[in-house]
Amino acid sequence: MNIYLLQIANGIGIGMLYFLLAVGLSIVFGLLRFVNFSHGAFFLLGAYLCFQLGQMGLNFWWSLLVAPFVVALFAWVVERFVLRHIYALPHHFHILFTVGLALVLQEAVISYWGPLGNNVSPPDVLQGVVMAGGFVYPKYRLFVIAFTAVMALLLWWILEGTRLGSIVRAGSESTEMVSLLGLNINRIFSLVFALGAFTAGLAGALAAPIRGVEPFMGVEALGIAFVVVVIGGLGSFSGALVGGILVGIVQSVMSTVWSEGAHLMIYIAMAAVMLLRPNGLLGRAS
Amino acid sequence: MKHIVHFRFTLLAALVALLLPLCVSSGTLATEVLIYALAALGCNLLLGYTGLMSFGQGIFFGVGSYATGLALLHLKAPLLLSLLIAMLIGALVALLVGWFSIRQRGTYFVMLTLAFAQMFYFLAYTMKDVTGGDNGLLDIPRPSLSFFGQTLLPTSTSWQYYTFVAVLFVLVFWLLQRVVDSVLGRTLLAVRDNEARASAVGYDITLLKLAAFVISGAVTGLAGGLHAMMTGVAPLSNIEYHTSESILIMTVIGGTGNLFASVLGASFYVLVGNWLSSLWPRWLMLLGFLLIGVSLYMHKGLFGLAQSLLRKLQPGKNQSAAAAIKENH
Amino acid sequence: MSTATPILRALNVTKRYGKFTAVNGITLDILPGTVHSVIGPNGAGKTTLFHTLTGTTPITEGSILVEGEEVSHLPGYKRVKKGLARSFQVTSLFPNLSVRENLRLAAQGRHPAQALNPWRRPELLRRACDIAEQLLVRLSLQAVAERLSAELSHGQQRRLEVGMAMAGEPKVIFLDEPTSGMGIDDIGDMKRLIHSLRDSYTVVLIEHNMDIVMDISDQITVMQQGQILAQGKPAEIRSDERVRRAYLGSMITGGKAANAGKEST
Amino acid sequence: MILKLEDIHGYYGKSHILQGISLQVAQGEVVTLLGRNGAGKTTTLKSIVGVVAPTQGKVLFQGDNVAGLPPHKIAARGVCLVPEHRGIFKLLTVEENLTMAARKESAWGLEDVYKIFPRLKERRKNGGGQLSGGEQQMLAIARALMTHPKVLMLDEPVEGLAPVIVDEIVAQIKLIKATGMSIILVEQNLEVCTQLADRHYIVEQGRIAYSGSNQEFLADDGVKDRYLGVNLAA
Amino acid sequence: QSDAISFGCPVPMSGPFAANGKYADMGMKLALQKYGKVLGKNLSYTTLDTEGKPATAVRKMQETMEKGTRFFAGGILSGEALAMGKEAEKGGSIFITTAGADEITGSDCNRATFRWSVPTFGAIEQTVRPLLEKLPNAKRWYTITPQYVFGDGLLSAAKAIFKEKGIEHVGNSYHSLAEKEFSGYLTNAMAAKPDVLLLLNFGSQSSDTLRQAVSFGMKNNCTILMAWASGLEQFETLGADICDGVYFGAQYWHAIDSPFNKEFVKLVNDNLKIDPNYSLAGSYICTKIMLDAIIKANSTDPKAVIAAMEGMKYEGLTGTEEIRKGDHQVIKNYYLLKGKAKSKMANKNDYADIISSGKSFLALDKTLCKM
Ligand SMILES: Nc1ncnc2c1ncn2[C@@H]1O[C@H](COP(=O)(O)OP(=O)(O)OP(=O)(O)O)[C@@H](O)[C@H]1O
Ligand SMILES: Nc1ncnc2c1ncn2[C@@H]1O[C@H](COP(=O)(O)OP(=O)(O)OP(=O)(O)O)[C@@H](O)[C@H]1O
Ligand SMILES: [Mg+2]
Ligand SMILES: [Mg+2]
Repeated sequence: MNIYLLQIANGIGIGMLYFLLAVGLSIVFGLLRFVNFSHGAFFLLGAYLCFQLGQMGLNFWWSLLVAPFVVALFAWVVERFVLRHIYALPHHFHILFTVGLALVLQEAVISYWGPLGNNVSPPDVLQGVVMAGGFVYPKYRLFVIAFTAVMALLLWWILEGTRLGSIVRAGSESTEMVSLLGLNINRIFSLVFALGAFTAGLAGALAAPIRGVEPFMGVEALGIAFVVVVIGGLGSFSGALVGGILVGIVQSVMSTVWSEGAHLMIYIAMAAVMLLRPNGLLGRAS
Repeated sequence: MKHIVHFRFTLLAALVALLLPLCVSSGTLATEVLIYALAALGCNLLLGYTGLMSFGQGIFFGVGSYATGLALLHLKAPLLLSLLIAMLIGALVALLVGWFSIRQRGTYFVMLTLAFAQMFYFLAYTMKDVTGGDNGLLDIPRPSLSFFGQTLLPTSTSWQYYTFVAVLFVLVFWLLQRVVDSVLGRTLLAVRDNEARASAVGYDITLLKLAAFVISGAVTGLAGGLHAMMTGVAPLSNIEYHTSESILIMTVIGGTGNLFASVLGASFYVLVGNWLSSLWPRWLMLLGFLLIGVSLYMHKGLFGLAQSLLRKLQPGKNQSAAAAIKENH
Repeated sequence: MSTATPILRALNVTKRYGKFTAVNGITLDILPGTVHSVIGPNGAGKTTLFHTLTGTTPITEGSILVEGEEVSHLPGYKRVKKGLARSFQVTSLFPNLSVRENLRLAAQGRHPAQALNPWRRPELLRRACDIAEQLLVRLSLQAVAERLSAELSHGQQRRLEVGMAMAGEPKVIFLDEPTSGMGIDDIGDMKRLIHSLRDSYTVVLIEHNMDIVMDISDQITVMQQGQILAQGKPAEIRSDERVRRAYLGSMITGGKAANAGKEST
Repeated sequence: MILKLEDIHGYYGKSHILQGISLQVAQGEVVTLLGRNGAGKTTTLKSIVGVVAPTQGKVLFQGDNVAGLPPHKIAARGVCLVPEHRGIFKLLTVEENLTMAARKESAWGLEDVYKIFPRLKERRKNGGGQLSGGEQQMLAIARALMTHPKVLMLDEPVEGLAPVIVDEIVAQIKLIKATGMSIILVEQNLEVCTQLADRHYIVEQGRIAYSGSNQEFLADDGVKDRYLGVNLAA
Repeated sequence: QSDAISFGCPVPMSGPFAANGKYADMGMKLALQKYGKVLGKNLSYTTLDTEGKPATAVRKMQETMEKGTRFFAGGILSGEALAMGKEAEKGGSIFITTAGADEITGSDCNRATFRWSVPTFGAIEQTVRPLLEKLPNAKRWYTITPQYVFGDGLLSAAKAIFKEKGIEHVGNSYHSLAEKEFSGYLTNAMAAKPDVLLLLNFGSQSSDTLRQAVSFGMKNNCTILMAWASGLEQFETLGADICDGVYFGAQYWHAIDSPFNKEFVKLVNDNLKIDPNYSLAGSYICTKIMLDAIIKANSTDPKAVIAAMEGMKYEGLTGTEEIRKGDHQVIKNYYLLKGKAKSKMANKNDYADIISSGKSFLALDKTLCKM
């Protein structure tokens, strides 16, 4: 098979994970109007919890379920009791707060699990590779693609098809109007912040068998998530999907074309998108 | 007597430069404080005076250290000339980054500067013939301050170099204070407060923001150059995202909208960071808690805290001091 | 119609937001030394017309001439130099700067190149400072000159808003509902102030207060749905049946509402 | 009295906008607030629902003081404001705009509001951003009904609308009035007011400067002159 | 405490290389404890958190030198080690490191700087060559290389062997130091159908590459060699399953059969209840070298100590080691390990067997070092 086709296929695989990683950042921005710099730390936490639960003898599927919920719970508590009090402040305080939170989480992970990384092995059924013609692909990665696709549909349904989703989208336009309709927007804020953390935690748990766990994976994840949402459009669900897949493909194809520049290309792509379409590919004017 | 008002913050800055050697036993640590104070000044000019939150200050810092390093290594340039080159390159790069970034506002502006920071990092990494790549530029000499072969001020020991940096620092502080008190500085405040109105009364806000960017780039470039001379290296980590982040954090911790606040912020960040890192390997956690604390409880930064403390100490007299400080906003 | 040459001409000015046409082919002559009022129901496009004339938003079609010179392609800040200045319907000040500084900055905006001077202290630009001082007196804001403009009462802010437009020493001054939100006593002062502006500037005024409009206008343009419905002297407008129906009639006022009410009793 | 305001004061930052508003609305009554631009009508409505928290005074709703509660709690009790800008969510379809606000206990279901506003039913799948101004206003009122209001507050419901649409909306408000809903109406259009209202209040500089029944108000040209800037004498 | 001899341990304690710093710190501490007093003076040390940043490293080193410290062992990353070597010379100190950059004892060498770790040339010679002997049919090799001087050093050494042995180098993927996602490079590699996949990156990047290569099933159809592994830490992060059957090049392994290493492992076992890894061992031996040289010189004057170190021959962790005078490079063994299956591990750290070892160094005139 053509190497570029292989790379595109692989890029979609990477991109789906990027999507899951970025979508939470995007949703949170859409409603709360600030960039959550601790999103990467939630990813990190999800990965480590998945690892920890595995160590404690829980099987992978349970870990995959439990880890994100714990992360979401944590995020909910932070939002409910601390973060809420600084919404009214200028933008840089939100950044300061979430940067601080990210540092605390990362260092807490190091203190508890140590600075060395660890391996998380995929569940037995997903060990090994699938071969089709010249195409070799790890089963686990295929599972990740399928799983994130299902998650994407689920999230899409939550955001587009349910009353909660309507309220979230409404809140991203005007929080005041939502509360005028008798809905407690603060609860929605907490919920959305927790949902964002949930997706990040889930992405972390999913990524753990691919990447292993390592205390600095959060920082890297945050960088990628930024790029994805900026390319796709801040606050846009479909933007995160398109952005994620695009970044995955660029990265993958570039590793054949100009391998040492693969990382640089992502940022060049991001700057280009920002200059040509200031609100991202699918973003709406702020 | 009336003129002292114009100089009061410069005098305070000079006081810091004088007192630092008494509080800090290491010349290089003290020098680093002043160097980062310069970088924070540049950042504050954008954040506090123009309302632009730049996540790309590390670009100018890094570019400044490369420029100085290259000038000293390849051109064998004298001390001041190589710093001048750092400022020029810093300003030039700021012009470029600013030109593209200021079309965006708010979060998008932040993200765009962040993207540029990453791009310049990878650019520096990729252009290893110029920048030394991951190894950075090594063996950067530190010439003495000389004039036609006459050595005015040697810089070989760390305290000698501190003296040079301190003089430069006070000078730059004074110049910048002059700038923010000037027509330009005061007009920038208008841009920060209300762009639409500033435009409606006749100002070209693009040009004004660019001017702020260029000045900020020059000052930050200078800081980068001084840092390269101090350490003898211009490493890749100077242009990293982390440098941008640290500079921004110092500025916010100090408090925005007053230049002296940045001096406080940088001193605090560098000294406390240095102290914490010697206490506990997980000192970044403490730093994280510190940032959370600042965002929750210290909205005016250290400077605001100092102001309110002063006011409490001397309720009567400091009314005027507070008013004087306010006038500066 | 007067024979004097207009200081400002709008020819076929059109502004569209997407598919929606907010201002539709307005042609207007503003004569020097007059008060020219623009009235019309909410959403008629008055503010949008101001936006296009002063360059706050780019124009879609048409041309704008100031003393015969085409300015429609100039960005807003450059039109200040041509002698246009405006106040905003929604108060738009520099909230964290003092009142004096607000006015000084507005006055200095007439010479924006000076703003790039990173050395000179603004106090040395005597002209802008003088204008600011004079305006403080004229707007009776001396007492609050050192206060931040955000701390002013609403009426004071509205006055300052007008002052910001005056500070640029324009030829034509655009005032967008200067009395909106003012108390009854303030309104009287404002009316006198606007009236006095005619001596030194040409005034274009948007106002819903018919008391003021009818008293001080030399010329009135009535807009409806982006177009000009009628134009003329106050007396003509007042008696214009279409205007009564479109604006005066349905707006809070007069015959029709009263009659309708009477009919229903 | 379903709603009673006692000496309400309200600020935006430091500017003292409401300087002691007192008024009351009886069950099933339609009351208007009149006054010049900037008199404080909108602010009064906002202080009732808590968007602008009153610094002083009481807002008695069904006998309970709700002043100081967050807006969503007041709204949930049955005080619904349809703001000047209508607040239609552009990212949501017409039907989503309605269903997101729906409360189970509301007497108004989707079909009920479609009956009053048949145009909305035709456009149920349209995005909120694609509606004309009149349709947006209808949607805003319809959505308010879905929240099970006991007092409906309409801020300039016919502002900027073509006369025919105004007629349509007035007719629809009459239908709603006929169900026994208490309504506070802020409106510049006197004809609309006098057609709908039982009583009028005139707000001036943050105070109630006049109150009277519809008949009294209609008969009194002097009031209109004095407070509304209408120069009927001229 | 003016009579104490003070040491500095400049290593990353925070940031991505914090793990190395943590163990290096333990290594120096242990060495100083072991010696107790030298020349009748107490021994003290300070840990300097370099944060992995050269500028911070230099700054803290300057600060420590101002306080009188002259002996430094540390520097994990190439950049920080190079910068600190320069600073050590400027400040009249001694700096000994285990970092990878060849320039330390090559083009950027100086009198004050020593290096214990084997340069890239030796690492390739002692891994690629023995592997070729074991697998004479492995004719197609693919390389994955981080794009910077260190990676290039490994790559050119490998290419030289390929050329000599008539090996087909079927492809190379450069990647940046920030890369974490290697599936694209591995797709390239698989498309080239190599017999051997040679990983020339290090640290967490090499772990990621190996982990992902294994998940792509590459262990089944080719041999994987990681030329510059970081030893026990890396086995611990990867786990036995991934390492099984993979070849690793290593500077140090706790099962090395040398008298001094046995002694050392016992010391560590007793004191810290762990098996020593590379960071710990490296830091220990570097500190020990300086201490021995101080004793030999009977002086704490750095100049005298340097002179004592030059040409010093001693029983080290890898057997008899010697400090080459011309470039200050320690001449020592480099090891080729092969990971073994979990079922075959004798204890929890018995991840690999030593396949071969040996000393390969460029001749002095080829190192570009001019002192
Ligand atoms: N930025 C915009 N985008 C889209 N539509 C706009 C925009 N600004 C104004 N409009 C629309 O243009 C029309 C005219 O608005 P404009 O503000 O000019 O009215 P106005 O005559 O000043 O009314 P008022 O008396 O209420 O101030 C309105 O229907 C308004 O909704
Ligand atoms: N968000 C705000 N911040 C500061 N002042 C405000 C704000 N909103 C309104 N005001 C001021 O409060 C006063 C009362 O405004 P309000 O909106 O209640 O007037 P209104 O009677 O509804 O007028 P209109 O007929 O124009 O809608 C006005 O002077 C207005 O300028
Ligand atoms: Mg208007
Ligand atoms: Mg209103």
